[in-house]
Amino acid sequence: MAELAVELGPLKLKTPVLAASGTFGFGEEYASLVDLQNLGAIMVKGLTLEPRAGNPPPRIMETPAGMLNAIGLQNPGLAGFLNKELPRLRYYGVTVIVNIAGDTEEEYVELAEELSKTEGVAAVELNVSCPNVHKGGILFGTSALLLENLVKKVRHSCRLPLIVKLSPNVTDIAEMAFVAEKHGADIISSINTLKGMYIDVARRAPYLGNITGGLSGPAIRPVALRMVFEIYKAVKVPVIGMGGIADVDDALQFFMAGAAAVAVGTANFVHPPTIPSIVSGLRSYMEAEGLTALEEIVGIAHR
Amino acid sequence: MAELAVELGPLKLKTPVLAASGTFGFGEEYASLVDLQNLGAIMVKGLTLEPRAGNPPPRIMETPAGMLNAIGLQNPGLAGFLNKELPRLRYYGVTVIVNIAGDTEEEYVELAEELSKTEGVAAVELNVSCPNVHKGGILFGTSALLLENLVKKVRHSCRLPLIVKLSPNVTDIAEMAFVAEKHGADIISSINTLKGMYIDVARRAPYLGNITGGLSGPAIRPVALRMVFEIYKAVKVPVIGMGGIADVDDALQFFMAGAAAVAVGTANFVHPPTIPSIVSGLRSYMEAEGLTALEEIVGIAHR
Amino acid sequence: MLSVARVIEKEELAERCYYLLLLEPRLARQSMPGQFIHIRVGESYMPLLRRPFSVAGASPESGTVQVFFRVVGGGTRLLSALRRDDSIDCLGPLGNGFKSGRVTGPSVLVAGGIGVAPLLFLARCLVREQKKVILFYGAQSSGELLPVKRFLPSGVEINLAAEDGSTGYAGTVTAAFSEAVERGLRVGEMFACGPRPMLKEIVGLNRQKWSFPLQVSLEENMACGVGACRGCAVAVKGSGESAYQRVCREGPVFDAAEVVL
Amino acid sequence: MLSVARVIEKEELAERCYYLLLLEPRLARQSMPGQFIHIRVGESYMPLLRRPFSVAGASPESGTVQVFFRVVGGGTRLLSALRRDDSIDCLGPLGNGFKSGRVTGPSVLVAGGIGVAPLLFLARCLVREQKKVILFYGAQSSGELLPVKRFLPSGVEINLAAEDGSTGYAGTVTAAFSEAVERGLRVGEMFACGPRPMLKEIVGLNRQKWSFPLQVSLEENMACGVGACRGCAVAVKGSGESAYQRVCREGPVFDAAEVVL
Ligand SMILES: Cc1cc2nc3c(=O)[nH]c(=O)nc-3n(C[C@H](O)[C@H](O)[C@H](O)COP(=O)(O)OP(=O)(O)OC[C@H]3O[C@@H](n4cnc5c(N)ncnc54)[C@H](O)[C@@H]3O)c2cc1C
Ligand SMILES: Cc1cc2nc3c(=O)[nH]c(=O)nc-3n(C[C@H](O)[C@H](O)[C@H](O)COP(=O)(O)OP(=O)(O)OC[C@H]3O[C@@H](n4cnc5c(N)ncnc54)[C@H](O)[C@@H]3O)c2cc1C
Ligand SMILES: Cc1cc2nc3c(=O)[nH]c(=O)nc-3n(C[C@H](O)[C@H](O)[C@H](O)COP(=O)(O)O)c2cc1C
Ligand SMILES: Cc1cc2nc3c(=O)[nH]c(=O)nc-3n(C[C@H](O)[C@H](O)[C@H](O)COP(=O)(O)O)c2cc1C
Ligand code: FES
Ligand code: FES
Repeated sequence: MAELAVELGPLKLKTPVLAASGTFGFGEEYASLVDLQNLGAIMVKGLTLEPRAGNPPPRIMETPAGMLNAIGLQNPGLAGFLNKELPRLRYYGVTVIVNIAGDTEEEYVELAEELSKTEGVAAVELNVSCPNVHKGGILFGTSALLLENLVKKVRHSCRLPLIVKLSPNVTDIAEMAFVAEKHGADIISSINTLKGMYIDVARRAPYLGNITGGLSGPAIRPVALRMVFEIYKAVKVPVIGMGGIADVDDALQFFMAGAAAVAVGTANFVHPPTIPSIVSGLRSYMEAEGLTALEEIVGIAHR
Repeated sequence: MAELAVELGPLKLKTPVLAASGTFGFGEEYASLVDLQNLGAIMVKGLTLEPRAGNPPPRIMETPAGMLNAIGLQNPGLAGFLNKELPRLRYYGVTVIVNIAGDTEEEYVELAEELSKTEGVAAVELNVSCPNVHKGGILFGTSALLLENLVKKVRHSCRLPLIVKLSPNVTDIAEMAFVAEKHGADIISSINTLKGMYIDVARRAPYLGNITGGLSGPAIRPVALRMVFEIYKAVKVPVIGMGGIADVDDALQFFMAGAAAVAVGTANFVHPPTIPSIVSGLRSYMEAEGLTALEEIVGIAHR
Repeated sequence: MLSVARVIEKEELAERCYYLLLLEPRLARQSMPGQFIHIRVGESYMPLLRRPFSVAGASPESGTVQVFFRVVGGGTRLLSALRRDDSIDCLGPLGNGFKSGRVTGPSVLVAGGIGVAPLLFLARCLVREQKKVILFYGAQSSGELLPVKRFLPSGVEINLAAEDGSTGYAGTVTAAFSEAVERGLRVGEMFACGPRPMLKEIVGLNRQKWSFPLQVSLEENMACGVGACRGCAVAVKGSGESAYQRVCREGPVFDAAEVVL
Repeated sequence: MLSVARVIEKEELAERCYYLLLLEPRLARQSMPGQFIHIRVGESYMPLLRRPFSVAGASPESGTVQVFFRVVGGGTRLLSALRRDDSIDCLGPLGNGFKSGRVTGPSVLVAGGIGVAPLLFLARCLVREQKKVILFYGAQSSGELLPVKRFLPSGVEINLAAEDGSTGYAGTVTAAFSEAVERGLRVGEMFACGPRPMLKEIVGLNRQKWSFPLQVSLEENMACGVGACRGCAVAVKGSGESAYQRVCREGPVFDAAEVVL
């Protein structure tokens, strides 16, 4: 049978198909629906030091072949995660990657430090699509300088494999990937959601409680794919590609663009067994094409 | 009957619904299908000084609720336009806005100068999503500095109303709008296409002849709307909003976000009478809501 | 929890309101009143997300579940185009249903519009538990009212209301119910489902005046339907992470005392 | 040019190959062989763009047009789900058709796969002009071959080819035709339609060996279908702006001497 395990630098995964942060909860919600053994890892919902309530509703709106979300990092906080969610996740035996977020560099650092001391966390994923409160709310991920400082500091305090998850709302994502790699990222995740909005014409007002939200789903796939393609040219560390992946053909596009693994987000909502079906599709593809490792096609579209 | 004529600074339009550049050819192609009297203006296909062949095929690929195009500015060049296309456009009696593109600032300047001498051109739209060959191919529209220099120079030589059409592939589109306004733009057009790609899994290679292409259509509407919303906050000049508009509800969202007029692109391909149907939908809306001018709802979602 | 159901019957029973009878034995066995199923209305990504619909009835014997829906947008329009024998992809049953307690007075159900759907299922179960069931059911006009009698056991008392006065009580269903209470209606427990403004009004009145045990079934836009995305938040009396609960998971039925509408 | 056609007949005639008979009198009157119609296969934005299909026959008398299509992706899958009496939104007829000249030898039509569609229409017109028509028609296997006889007047000579040898000539249609030429087939004019590699081969052979008057019908992804977007470029012998022509406007039929495949 085709070998699907992959090594992303220091991170070993059973399969190259992960559940994207924020779309698979803490595993429990889908445990009865999806065979978690197929998941390369669960990237859990963005975690902050303190619990967060999240944004006022409505938080979700459907758009053509996509959706906007403005959840606003509703999460139980570090202590809640360690006490309640992590033990359950470990029980399922699934690889856990913790997506972390903060208002300040210090918060990220503290989270990374604490998680580094914890059993059962395989890697930390820096969600840099958060406003830096000390810099007038500019997102960490939209300024090369803020990103550099953040990655440097977190790297210093993080003993786990460090994934930096880039924001697509930038002029030059390859530059951001380069900065992240240079200052210590082991892996790049790309992409987070595109900033968008929807206006309720009847109410003559923004629809989402948070005014703007993040666009995800098949609609953004062409943009996400192009960004993975550009990042692959700019860095040597492995890339986890995501953005609109819903079937094995989509996943193969990302591998060929340069992703060493892929993550599925919105498609989980549409069709919960998306990840297992991509995993089995990859197996069939590898057999049909005579591949012994997926690596053989990673980045092949660049040749 | 509701008054639909609008004034965008120095530019007067019969209706606030325009045909976006590159999607309506030079008018002739749709003349037998669409009553051109409904069009606020035709923004013709990007014009360069010399004729251009465009990119190798395939140039088009469909994506979820969107399409990628990599036409590559196939156009007859200034002389061809003036001799062949413009007379025909004038015959149709439709307002003509000329979308101009170049490899260097000088080319833009020369185009703007020549067009300023021409009868029958209502405005010039600067397509800044073109690589500056003198700056290693960075797009004019993705660097505030390149944009500033370009707008300044073109403004100097352009006696027509000057529209600057922004690229969405930037970190801060409001900043770009601000720069454009500051250096002489009378009007902002937003947005051009998002950069994307598609990989042909069977061939293991990029599908489009040009490798990457521009994503347009309903898929990008939430992003386009958010950008118009942000630009409206940043500038005083009127904004022509576009990106995925396909019906009157979509158009109203853009007006409420701050667009003083809207343009329809991809939807023309799907349903050629889209513009007339939006125009009549706007009329009905204004009557139903008791509006005397569309202005009353422009930007209303900001309140 | 994921299954393919077959359309056995589809009928337009009121203005833009449809009845669907689906064959899916597991759903029929497992569904409880107040729970919902999350339906994928088409195979393409437009519409992308599933659409939630209350189970309006479930018969373990025939293996069928009932759904009533109103066409309000693209997704429900596609559903209305279903034909007999078509298959649809259903996730469910999801969420927590109504909890009927040991009460002395009658069980009163207050339904606005298509919100009647889960209450029909509930009514049947309450009748089976030998409870006295009174339904207040209102809509804009008589044309929008489903012929609920057909779907209810004979014991249920039905009070209709139409805002335009075209049938029954002339006014909102909330007004119809309030008047009945004022005229001395006994209420043991109360269940309400309908548009948010209606629920807000009823919950408000109940807080101020009646203090009946009241459960409401809420709606909120949903992505996952299973609790994973935190998209379907409803504000509750709480703080920190628990300032919001999930309609799909902790709900859709909530104790009226707990939610902030 | 925009009209709503009604589905009169739909039939699966070969593996994944369907026949559609559409009622639309204007289209039936105006269509010429080689022209195409641009069909909106669904009302949502997925698929977003129209899909181009050759007119395979048009009867001004009955007001109907024929289309043959092969299911290759999402758009054609939706088309295959059409039912009798469904309506579809058609733009057309578009493009420039075949031009048959005054020739002495027979008119030879070479079709690969579903590319036979426009040639069926052409064959009927040529027969009406009293020309001798010979069709070479090939596919991967016999199961993929449409029963073309049913759609052709009796005078047409039909030569089938199947690459897997399951019927007629065992090999590609190009090989079948080449052999026939070698064996002395007279060719007055020639028309070809099929997959790009097949056309490339035929155009190449014709340039090197035969120099028959040859027209080819090309396919390219399309957005507008009317010449506005410049999306459907095919390289031609020319330079500057005219290095490319539009399949939808200057084509889909091109003189083989002019295109660069
Ligand atoms: C628990 C629950 C039970 C429901 N039961 C029923 C029922 O039995 N019968 C019925 O007719 N309707 C019911 N609804 C509402 C139903 O889900 C919406 O009417 C439907 O999703 C609208 O889809 P659309 O594509 O037609 O509308 P659109 O407005 O085009 O939908 C756009 C988006 O908004 C969401 N949306 C729109 N209206 C609602 C709403 N009221 N609630 C939640 N999401 C919404 C859609 O799911 C979609 O994601 C229920 C909703 C919930 C949450
Ligand atoms: C002038 C012309 C005439 C044609 N006549 C016929 C016909 O009579 N019968 C028939 O079966 N097919 C015909 N085709 C091909 C037909 O248009 C495609 O098979 C169809 O568009 C595929 O759509 P899809 O959604 O099923 O495939 P997908 O592959 O999912 O389509 C993706 C995109 O690629 C485009 N595309 C894919 N294949 C082709 C193709 N071969 N040519 C053009 N665009 C393509 C689609 O239009 C769409 O935009 C013709 C094409 C052209 C240009
Ligand atoms: C409802 C929702 C919540 C999300 N929450 C997070 C989050 O907490 N942290 C994060 O880094 N990304 C978050 N994302 C982004 C996804 O992980 C993913 O990067 C993005 O949705 C693109 O992938 P997709 O198109 O497959 O969904 C969220 C996305 C969605 C739809
Ligand atoms: C086929 C095609 C060609 C285009 N050509 C141009 C162009 O020449 N110049 C330009 O400024 N924008 C061009 N655009 C961008 C559109 O004018 C418009 O900004 C964009 O498509 C977003 O609008 P839409 O989603 O309504 O199509 C083109 C778009 C398409 C789809
Ligand atoms: S819909 Fe995802 S948590 Fe409720
Ligand atoms: S498809 Fe638009 S020019 Fe041919």
